Amino acid sequence: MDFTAPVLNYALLAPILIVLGGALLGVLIEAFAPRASRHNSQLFVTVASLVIALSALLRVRKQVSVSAAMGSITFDGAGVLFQASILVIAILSVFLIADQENFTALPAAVPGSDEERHSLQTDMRVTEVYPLTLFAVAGMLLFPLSSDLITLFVALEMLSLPLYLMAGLSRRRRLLSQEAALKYFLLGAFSSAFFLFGVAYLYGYSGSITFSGIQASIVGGSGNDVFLLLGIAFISVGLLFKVGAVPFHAWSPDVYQGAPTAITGFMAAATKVAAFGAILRIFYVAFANAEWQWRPALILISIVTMVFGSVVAISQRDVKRMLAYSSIAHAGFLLAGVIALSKAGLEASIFYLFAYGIATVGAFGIVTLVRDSAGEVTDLNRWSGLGKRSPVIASAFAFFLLAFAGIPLTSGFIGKFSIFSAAYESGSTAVLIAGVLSSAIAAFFYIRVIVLMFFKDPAEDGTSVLIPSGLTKTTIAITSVITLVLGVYPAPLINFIASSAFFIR
Amino acid sequence: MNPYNYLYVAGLLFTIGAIGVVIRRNAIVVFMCVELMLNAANLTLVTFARINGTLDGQVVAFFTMVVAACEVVVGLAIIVTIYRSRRSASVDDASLLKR
Amino acid sequence: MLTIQTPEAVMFWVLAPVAVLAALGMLLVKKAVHSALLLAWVMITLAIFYIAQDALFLGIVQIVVYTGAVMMLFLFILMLVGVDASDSLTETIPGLRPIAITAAVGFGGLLVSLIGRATLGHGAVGLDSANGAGNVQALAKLLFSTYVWPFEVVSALLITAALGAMVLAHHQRTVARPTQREQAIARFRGDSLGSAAGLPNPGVFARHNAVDVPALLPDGSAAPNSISATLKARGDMLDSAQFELGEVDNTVTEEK
Amino acid sequence: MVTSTSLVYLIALPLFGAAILLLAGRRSDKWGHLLATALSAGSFGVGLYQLSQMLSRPTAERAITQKLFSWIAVGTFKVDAGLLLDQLSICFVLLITGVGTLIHIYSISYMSHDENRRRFFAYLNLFIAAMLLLVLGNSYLNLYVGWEGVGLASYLLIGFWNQKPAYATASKKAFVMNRVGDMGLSFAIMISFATLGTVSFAGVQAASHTASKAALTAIGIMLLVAATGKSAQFPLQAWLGDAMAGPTPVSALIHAATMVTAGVYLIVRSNFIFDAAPTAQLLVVIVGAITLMFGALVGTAKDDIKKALAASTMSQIGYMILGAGLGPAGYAFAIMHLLTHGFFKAGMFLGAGSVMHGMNDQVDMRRYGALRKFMPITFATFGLGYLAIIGVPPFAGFYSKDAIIETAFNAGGVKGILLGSTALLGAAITAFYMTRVMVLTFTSKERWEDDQHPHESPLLMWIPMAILAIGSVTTGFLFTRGHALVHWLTPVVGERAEGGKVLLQPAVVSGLALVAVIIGVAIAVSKYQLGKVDSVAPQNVSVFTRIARKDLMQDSFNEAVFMKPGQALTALLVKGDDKVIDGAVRGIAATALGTGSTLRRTQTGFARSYAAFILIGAIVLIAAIWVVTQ
Repeated sequence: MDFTAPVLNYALLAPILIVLGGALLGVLIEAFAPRASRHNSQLFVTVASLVIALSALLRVRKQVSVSAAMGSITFDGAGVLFQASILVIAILSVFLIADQENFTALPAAVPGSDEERHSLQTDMRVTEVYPLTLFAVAGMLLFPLSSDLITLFVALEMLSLPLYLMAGLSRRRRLLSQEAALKYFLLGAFSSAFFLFGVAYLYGYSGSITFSGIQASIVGGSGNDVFLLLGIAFISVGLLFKVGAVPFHAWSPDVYQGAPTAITGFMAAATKVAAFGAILRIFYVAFANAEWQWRPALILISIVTMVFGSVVAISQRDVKRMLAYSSIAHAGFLLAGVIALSKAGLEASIFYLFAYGIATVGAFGIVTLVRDSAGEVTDLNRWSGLGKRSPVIASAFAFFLLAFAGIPLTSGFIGKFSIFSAAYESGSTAVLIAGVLSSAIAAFFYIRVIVLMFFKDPAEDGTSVLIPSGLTKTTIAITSVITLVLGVYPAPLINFIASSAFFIR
Repeated sequence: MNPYNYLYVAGLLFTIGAIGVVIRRNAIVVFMCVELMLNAANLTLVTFARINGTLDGQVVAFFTMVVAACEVVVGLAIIVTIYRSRRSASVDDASLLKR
Repeated sequence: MLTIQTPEAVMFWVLAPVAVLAALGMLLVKKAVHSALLLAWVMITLAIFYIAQDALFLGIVQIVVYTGAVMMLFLFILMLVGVDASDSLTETIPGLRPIAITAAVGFGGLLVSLIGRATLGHGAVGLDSANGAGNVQALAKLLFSTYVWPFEVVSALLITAALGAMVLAHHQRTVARPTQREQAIARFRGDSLGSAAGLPNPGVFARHNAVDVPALLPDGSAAPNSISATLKARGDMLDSAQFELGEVDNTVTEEK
Repeated sequence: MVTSTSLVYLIALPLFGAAILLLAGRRSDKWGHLLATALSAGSFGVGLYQLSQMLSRPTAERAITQKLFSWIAVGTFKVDAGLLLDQLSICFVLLITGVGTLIHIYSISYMSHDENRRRFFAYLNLFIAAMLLLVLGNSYLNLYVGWEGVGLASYLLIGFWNQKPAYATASKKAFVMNRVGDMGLSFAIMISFATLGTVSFAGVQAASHTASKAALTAIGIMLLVAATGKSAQFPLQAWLGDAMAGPTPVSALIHAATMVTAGVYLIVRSNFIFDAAPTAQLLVVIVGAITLMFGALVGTAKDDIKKALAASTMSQIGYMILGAGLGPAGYAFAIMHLLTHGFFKAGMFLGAGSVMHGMNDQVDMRRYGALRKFMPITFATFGLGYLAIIGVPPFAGFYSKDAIIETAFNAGGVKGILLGSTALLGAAITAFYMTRVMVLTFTSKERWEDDQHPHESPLLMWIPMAILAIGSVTTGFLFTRGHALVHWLTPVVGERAEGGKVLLQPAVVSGLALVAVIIGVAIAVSKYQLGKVDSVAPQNVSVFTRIARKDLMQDSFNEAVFMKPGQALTALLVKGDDKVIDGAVRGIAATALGTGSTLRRTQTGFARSYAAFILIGAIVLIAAIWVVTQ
């Protein structure tokens, strides 16, 4: 029996491997380093590995390969853009995660027990979140590059498992946090079972599990398309669950609310990039030729998602839940880019993902700062008058909200404009109309929060804004600047995206 | 006999697993139902491997088992944590987050 | 071209209904542990199906890993949570059960009818040629060449799982366990020398030698430590004052 | 086209001011208002310089552009952030910066007791910058940025005195209605991009010759929706009255002179679209005609001086929209009326502010009276504005409004007669309600309480009023000398068609208009100057009894013939305004909120029902894909 040794192109795999290496180093630090020094060394290792991975990625950004890992991943321009976005978002999120106030001191301690009290008093911290974050980042980096279904599945689990865990590590309201973890986990496992079932049918349809094999079968298939449609439907359930599209969205408000805010920001921003990266690749590469089959269903889901997210967000009273519904609406907007199925759609989606991700990290970064004596204050009523007490923080938050609403001179406007134009160009007038309508509805609740912060009298219950730590401040400042720059002068980024946004088969 | 019969069985098992997730309240049983769904997917994969005459399906099934094992570890850890906090493993009791 | 032999057909028609019934039973039994056992049975059936379908390796792995390890983990957790606990099967969320059953019937019906309509461009091929060099060898070849990247990445997943379990379950000590020396010091430098000679046994120096009556210390006071914690927790502790001698002060001092 | 590098300073100066004032915070409390005023004046200076440069160039080279940077480049779609200054935008630039600077000066004194005066000036500067961007953008997308920017600044300013919940509600209402208009604009931009492949003015103009009529009509209608939102036109007019909650200088600047006229600018700027899409153009005319009547009738019923002026603004913008809808014949007159209106209405609002200043912020005209004696300067400036708005020759409004009425009459056929008569009737009603305002405030008897001490406003407040009053007197005359403004704008809006059939000669129209004005004034004078006004005890001086009786008779006559139906109609319209439109806005908001709350209930918190969603979603997905596969 002949066996040829596999060849891996380590230069192209370097970003993923470096992040994984950082994670392993983190595990070793957990095992061997003295407790007092763990936090700083973990933070250093995490940021360093992310930065090195980013530079490794930029070094090979011009390369293109389908055989970087024996056909399991495809390294191309769009992949580089997804990976770069994820790494940038991850670095900014790690700065938020570094704030100790986010995480419980001892996850194993029962809430309210003496053990928990002791652990809080002795200033313990769960430094394991750093390697977990890195594992999740590695999974996210792999997800949009995967070009066979096994790798896609493994990457999906790899980015999900750490997030399930981290969702349960909140410092305050731990019961809610643990509940969020349970819900996220159970529903995530449920949806990944659907995903796997879809993998099985796609394999049955084409006899291959690579995207190119599936595409070849769609082009030259001789049987009927029943297994294909089952495969597409079930795989879509798994993927749409991750991005929070209606009706697979129900987990996201609960999990966004329950999870530690820094993790929520990371999850909301980076997972969206990774999952939409994978969705774009699989629909643009594997399923492109079956377009007329899946497109109507996806248009339906896109419209329902954007309208549902925008309408329900209006009646939310909790800022994290409101941002969750806003992220649902944004998932609907982003699906418009998938539906477009054109280069313009791909470019617009990538821009939108980056812009949205950055603004999301910034917005959640601000949520971590608004506190009272019992921890973060997420009740919107208690945010009233924030603009009077902390004008800078409130203005930054208002600015992010304007970006979400797609007001000109913010990144959100450019993103919305280009993505809806792409959808319209490809003939989806309904998506355009629904998109503009629901962004008009959405603007209503974003502005409502702004009015609340600036035009209402401060609530008199001691809600205050924490003086941000240096790292949080850095994140908020960088995200605000990027959001502004992308709104005022996005041309360089758009050109860069245009020059390298392509999928190879 | 037609090998498609295995697909029907897998489909039924998957459906049963899915309904189990919806109607059972014990988190552990819910999770077992998810495992049943994964097993149904595996049976489909193995059957298709035989129908298509390639082994890729079996490789996927193998990976699924590994991944499922990881998932079980994480999932049961989360369930035990919840149980220790609430003295209950019912998914309905964990419903403070809503609206 | 694949032809299925009669023995396999017989095996299928015997085991498949049983597997489906077992799966249904899993939904309907009250006790979680019974569900687990039924699931284990389904898994074993599937293992047999795998072997029958030329997936020898997977069949064995299914038994060893799935039935052997994963299901045991489930049972272990069930033991931890309380093996006797049985679920009530009455639905508490209004309207969910009819919706769930309708959805399930619709889902199953749709699935089965679609599978019935599906055609592939080719008949069932069979794995005789693919398994020519042996199932394990052929799988290994795929696993270590074509799919080596996901194979390597899965290791990260395993580490994640291990780390995750550690995070959620590992109790780091928040206060250092007192050493013997510290315990000894605490005993002798404490408020009283009452326990300097070690914990008193029940009944010593008492007019009553039942285990639920605290011993009296040399100074005549009651020694709550002499009572088993269980009895104390149950409240089955008598006040030794009712047996007091009179001239010595023997009021019970509650220890925290 | 000539390129320039200095256009950006027009916008940069006020934007810089806003940034400084907001970022420096309380540190700039002492000098912030001065800086803001200086920068606004500086921008006006740049505008004057540009005008002089423009005049020195031959007609064909008067329009200049400046490319700031390449803003969006998605595939073949390129939008530069670029500025365009042509004969049309320079009019706006000078109006915005000129009136804006005067209002800055006025506000220094008017807002001097407000502890947040610096913030107010920052918003004012922000508004000026956004408004300049709106009129200077060289594409619909750039215009949209300014459009949203003025919206934002306007909400900030309406809600500036946000202590009262009603004010916050007002800014919210303004927001919702404007949002509808904004959607129109964004639809127009996207349709234009999708069908014409460009969104720059020059590109759309070039493409409009070849594009399908349907697409142009769609774009035109969407632009009209945008204009109705921003310019408070029927049916999106309701927010303007409530927007009066803001400080009075804001009302003068934003809700009289500049922002609300953006809709007129948009339509005139898009003349090439409307000329090619007659259906859309007809809709413009209808909207204009309805609004001018509507606003005028509402104006007769308001006792709040600012709300009466707001209704009047609505009506006057109706005239402009009507003019703009009449095609090349009317564009220049619409702009002319816009400019003259900018002067006299801003002046009157400042006058109203001055009155409120002297009357302890009393806004009810029934509590005024005889203020002429106490506020001679305010009376004079307000009076000049009044003469201008009702169209007494030779004041500005006479020229500009008559031109529109005349063009309307000459639009041809039944349409022309209908439009002309509407405009004429509107002029009569305008004369009536403006006289009412004038009489109730200045000339009738005192009706205020004893603790009021009316007094004239300080120098810094009356100087801007005086300057605006001079403008109200002279501008109309200046613009019409040798058809100056018409010729000036011709390169932008196209040549007037000459030699059409003329229904009525200009002199006849002027005559009719004057008669209409005199009737309106007479009714108002008889009813309010000579008659009784509520909240005043009737003085039974015998000498006047006969006259009073006669008035009574006239009143009865008026009531029977004119006032009763008029009042009924007015009541209906006002009610419609409050209940229907308001109700619609509230209804939309409530529906959205209600739907949101209902859908929110699906979020039960039970993981199992979420799983049921996923299961049902999977079924729907399979079914949806299967249905199309069949």
